[in-house]
Amino acid sequence: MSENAFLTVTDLRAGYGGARVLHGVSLAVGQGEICAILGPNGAGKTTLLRALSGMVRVRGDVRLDGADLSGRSPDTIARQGVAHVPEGRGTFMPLTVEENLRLGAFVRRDRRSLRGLRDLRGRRGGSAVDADLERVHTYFPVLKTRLKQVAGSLSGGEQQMLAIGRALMLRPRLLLLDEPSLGLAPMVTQELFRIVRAVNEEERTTVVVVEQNAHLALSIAQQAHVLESGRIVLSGSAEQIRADEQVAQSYLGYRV
Amino acid sequence: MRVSAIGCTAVTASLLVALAACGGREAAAPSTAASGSGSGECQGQQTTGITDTSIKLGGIYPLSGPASAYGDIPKGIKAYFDYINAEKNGIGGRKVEFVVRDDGYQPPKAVEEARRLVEQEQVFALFQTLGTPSTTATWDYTNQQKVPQVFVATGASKWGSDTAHPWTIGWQPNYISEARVYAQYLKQERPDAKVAVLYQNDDFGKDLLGGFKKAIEGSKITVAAEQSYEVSDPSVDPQMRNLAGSKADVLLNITTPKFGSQALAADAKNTSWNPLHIVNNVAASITVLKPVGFPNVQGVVSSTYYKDPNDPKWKDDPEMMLYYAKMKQYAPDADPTVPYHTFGWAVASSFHKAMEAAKCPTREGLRDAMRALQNVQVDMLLPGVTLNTAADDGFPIESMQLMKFQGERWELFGDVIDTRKEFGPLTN
Amino acid sequence: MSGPAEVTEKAARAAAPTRGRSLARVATARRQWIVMAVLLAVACYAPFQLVPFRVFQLTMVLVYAVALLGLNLLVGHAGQISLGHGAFFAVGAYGSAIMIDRWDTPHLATLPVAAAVAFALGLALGLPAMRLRGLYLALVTLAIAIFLVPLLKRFEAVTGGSMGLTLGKPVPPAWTGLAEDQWLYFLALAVTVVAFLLAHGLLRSRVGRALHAVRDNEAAAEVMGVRLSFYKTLAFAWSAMFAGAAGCVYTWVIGFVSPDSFALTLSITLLASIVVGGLGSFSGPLLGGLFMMFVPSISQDVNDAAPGVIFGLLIIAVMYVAPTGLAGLAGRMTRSITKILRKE
Amino acid sequence: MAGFLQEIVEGLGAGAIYASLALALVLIYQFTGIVNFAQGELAMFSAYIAWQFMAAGLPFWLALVLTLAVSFVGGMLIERVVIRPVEGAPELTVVIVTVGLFIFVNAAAGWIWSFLIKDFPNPFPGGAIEAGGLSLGYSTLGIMAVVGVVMGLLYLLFQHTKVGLGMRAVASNPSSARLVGIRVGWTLALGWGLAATVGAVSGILVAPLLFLEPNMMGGVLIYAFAAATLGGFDSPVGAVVGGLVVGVAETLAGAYVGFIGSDLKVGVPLVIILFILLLRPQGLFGRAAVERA
Repeated sequence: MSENAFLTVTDLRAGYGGARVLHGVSLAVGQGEICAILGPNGAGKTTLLRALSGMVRVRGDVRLDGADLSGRSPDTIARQGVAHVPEGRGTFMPLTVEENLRLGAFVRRDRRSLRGLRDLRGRRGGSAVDADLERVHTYFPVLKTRLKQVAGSLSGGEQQMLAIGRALMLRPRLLLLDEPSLGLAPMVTQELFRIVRAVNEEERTTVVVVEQNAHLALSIAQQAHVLESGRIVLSGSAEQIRADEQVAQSYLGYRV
Repeated sequence: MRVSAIGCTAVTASLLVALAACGGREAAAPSTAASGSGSGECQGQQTTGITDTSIKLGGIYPLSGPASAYGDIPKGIKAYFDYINAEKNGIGGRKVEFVVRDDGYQPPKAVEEARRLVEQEQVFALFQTLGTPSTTATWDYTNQQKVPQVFVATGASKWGSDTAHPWTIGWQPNYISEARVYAQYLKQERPDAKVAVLYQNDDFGKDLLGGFKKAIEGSKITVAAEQSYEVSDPSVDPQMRNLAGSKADVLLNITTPKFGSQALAADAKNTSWNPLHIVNNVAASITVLKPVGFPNVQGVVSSTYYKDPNDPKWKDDPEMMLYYAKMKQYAPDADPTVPYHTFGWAVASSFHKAMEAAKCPTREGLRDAMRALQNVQVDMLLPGVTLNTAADDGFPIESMQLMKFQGERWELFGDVIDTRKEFGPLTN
Repeated sequence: MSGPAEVTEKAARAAAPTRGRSLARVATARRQWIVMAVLLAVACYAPFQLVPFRVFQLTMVLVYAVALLGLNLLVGHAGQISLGHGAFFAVGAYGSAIMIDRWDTPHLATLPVAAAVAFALGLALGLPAMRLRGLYLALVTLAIAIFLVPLLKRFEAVTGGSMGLTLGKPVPPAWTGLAEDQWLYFLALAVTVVAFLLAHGLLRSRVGRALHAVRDNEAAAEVMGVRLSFYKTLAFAWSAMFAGAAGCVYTWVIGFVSPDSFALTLSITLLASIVVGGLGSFSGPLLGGLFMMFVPSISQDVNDAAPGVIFGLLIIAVMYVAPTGLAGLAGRMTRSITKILRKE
Repeated sequence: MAGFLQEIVEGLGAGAIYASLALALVLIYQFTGIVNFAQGELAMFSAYIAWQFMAAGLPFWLALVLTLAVSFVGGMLIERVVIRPVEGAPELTVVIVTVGLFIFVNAAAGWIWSFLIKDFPNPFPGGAIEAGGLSLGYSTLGIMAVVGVVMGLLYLLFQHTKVGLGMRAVASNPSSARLVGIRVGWTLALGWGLAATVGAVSGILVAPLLFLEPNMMGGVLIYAFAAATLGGFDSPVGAVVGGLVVGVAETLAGAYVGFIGSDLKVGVPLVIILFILLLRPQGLFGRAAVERA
């Protein structure tokens, strides 16, 4: 863990209504790192991500590059460059693939003009957002062929790619991924993780990934935290966690 | 089902509160027991709600819901009573207190309010219930309780012709008589008229239409087409198109104000069909014609029995000047040009006269007086229109005068038609 | 919009300690019966203490409560929205009125027939209507409510057309020594008690459980083998039956029926009242009936120039204070009061 | 034959009126999943505001622009002040709040402006185009044109602007919309404002024909419901087509089917709704997956 981390979380508590889910979670992630959050079902992994993006009310301290994020609304946090790919992908089903992607850049201010007006004049290209569309296409070539298609008609793997692509459209400083492998074939999952790794390396995007498939997550992460019953029970580098066979058995439920 | 003890407790509690608030049944027993009685020849008669210095009346009107427009009537009544209370020492020294309740044009609500007024407010009489349904729902009760239900605001004929309800009486010319006036006019002007009828599908429309059909029996006048509409309809344009298809040469427009305007506008718009347009009294106000545009309603025929406050003809009429002055003074928020206010003023004046005519200041006295009115002059009625009733005649106003719209106002024409003399009494 | 928050909350509630629950339930059940008995005793005593006008008001509260009981069954327990409840109320009212008017049927004898007619009609309309969900069902029932008024006027020979029918009221038997208003009240009370017991029984049966399953999760209920359309149609018919019974008592009490008394306003007021009273709870219909009876008068006392302004505001205000209805509010208040009392 | 065609034309005229209100209904349903019972009354209130501006001496078009602006702000305020407190409550609670709003607005209009009808100027000339025995009123034509333009503007807004894209995102997936940084609360308020504006257009179109009074929109609302159901509650285009179909069907039934006549023609929307729903529950233009209620 680096001294002046990019993302610091201190004594984070969160829950729904009367039910407390997180009981004081602290962690730090350095700039450009990939951090994996592991743990059994119901440990609070998803809640942790939702707390980071402002979807649930929190107590405690969350700082991104020194800026206080705790208690902010999701849109404010998104404006700070935090992109959250929720569990279940959060696809805008009736909208087209392109519209889904452009929504990812909704809060960016560096776009030059309104997309629609350009479309009316029949011209396109030129703005930073369009450049980013191209960038997403290089990561996910399949999306390019489906731009005008309704997002609801995509396969599960394609929808996951769309969700990540949508997050990249924000040019995020912090990318939160919730169970990207859920319901996908192993081949597709591996491809996804490869791309996440590539994004992280090429764009120095900090990533926090929640994953059931610990093996896969640890293969791309630099550090990892194991969450159980709303508390961090183990932290360390990806190698350390992977090497600790006992940990692997008791918390991760698999043999290395 | 979740039987919630808590909820039950809440219900019980509210019931108990209601119980506690109301006092015992004996404390406020039905009106007859609690009422005092008159003296002298009025011995043994009911004096609930009346003292030597006061008289309490209750009225039920739709102040909410779709018929709220009529909620303006009690404003005119209140202004009249305020005026006579302040300047004329009330009715024979008795100051009038007028309690108005809202029934939203719903019969069950009208029953509730009638009972409230009679049993709780202990009014002397119900002075006006509005609408045929509300009045029908309450008149068994008022007659059972022997409470006068005076000058109800509906033109159904049963208030006058029914003999089982001596405590209830109407006021305005009944719809059937009005229909007879139009029929007679047509017999003279267009003896072989083909008539198209637009009517509101309720008691009012049916009564007028039925009366008209009966009145043209035996003449060469025929009803060529009839179309009804519901109060909930957005517009009567489709009905008007269907009527236009009949190519009738007379249109009888039996509507309430909004639909009256729509029908007049539709008639004006259709340049290929130009029937003689007769609009019934309910929708004959200047306020109905004005939105259609005066040039579009030239030559429209109607009939009336009271003075339209918008008609410049009455500008120097002393009754009209008094009305304007006192409305301004006692009901500054109400617009005196609204004919409902005028209606209220005239009916309040009628009550004034009827009460003055009562031999005994008792409910029985009022009951008898309201069926023994002889040529009683009332404020704001047309010259020549007076209140006349008898033991077998429960229709106070039975005279109307025809009028034709010319320029920017109604021009009365012909004589005041006393429908009773002219056509004989109504028989059911 | 039910977020995951709601789901988690439900889960948390479900996970609450279950020990001692059954014991507590027995105790609550006993307390409930005691409260009910007290309530009934008060209800029987009230007409001897109140002026006839108040007795009449309470009678109408009971009439509305029976109608709302039916609506509660449909909306609160089966999760289907009806904007046409007033139509079935009208069917019951007219059914009774026509029998009394044409064949001089004794008043009491019209009740089962009116209820049965409403039930049958509910079943017939429910068959197609219940293939629809939520909003669409609401719109179909809305159209039924609107259509009924001109329909009643059309069949003038039977219904008296737009003039309506005026009828005599039931005469109290001499042996009771009751006044007319008291007799009417006790008739309404009897119908109410029977209706509540019937509804109670219905909901505790297999059918009631099936309805709850339908409400909570239609898809899951179907998977579990609940014959969806059958139970939904049945719920619709029952709800119509209660409305019909209420309409019948209405005819006895008011002695006059006319088509415009059963306009759309009635249906909407009924729906608003049951939501205000509290959906899915036992006391909801009673509280809703009280609301329907008394709040318009209160509105008028506050502002007699425009009672609707106050009435509208009161509906909104109640929904703010008690989003789950007055029954829920009463429950919350009692709970917090007991909590405070226990702490001290 | 000409008579038949004429009835169709008249039906389209009536249908355009229903369509204009149905558009407003559909807008709110799209964003919030609730049916706004007060929509017609808000439209009526807007028409009164326009009337008030004109009574103060403003020319029609200026009054129109001001009214639309006031309605937009008013719609947003209603969402923020009246609807927001019950956000998250059961849907039916929200629907009942709109019923309360209905009663309130209706009574308030009567209180302020009385229940007597008001004279409302028609922005379109009075005559009619006569061609081949058919007569097409300028005002019918005008209404259809305005409804068409409103629909076109809505289409441009939704399909070709960032705000519109954001609104559609909120309609389809509110929590995901929140994650991409859209202010969902404000977008909902925007939806209400937009619906109120469209409703205001409807009210101003309707007022000269039906005559302005507080119960003006009550009858129209039912037909607008039918139109929206027919077209699919999530489709603005559907609402307009639905309105036209309902208008024509109702007019033809009233004119040609003897038994129905003018008194039972309110039954036509009922039959249409029933048939459409049984055959195609999502409406003509709706998507199957949108049954939210």
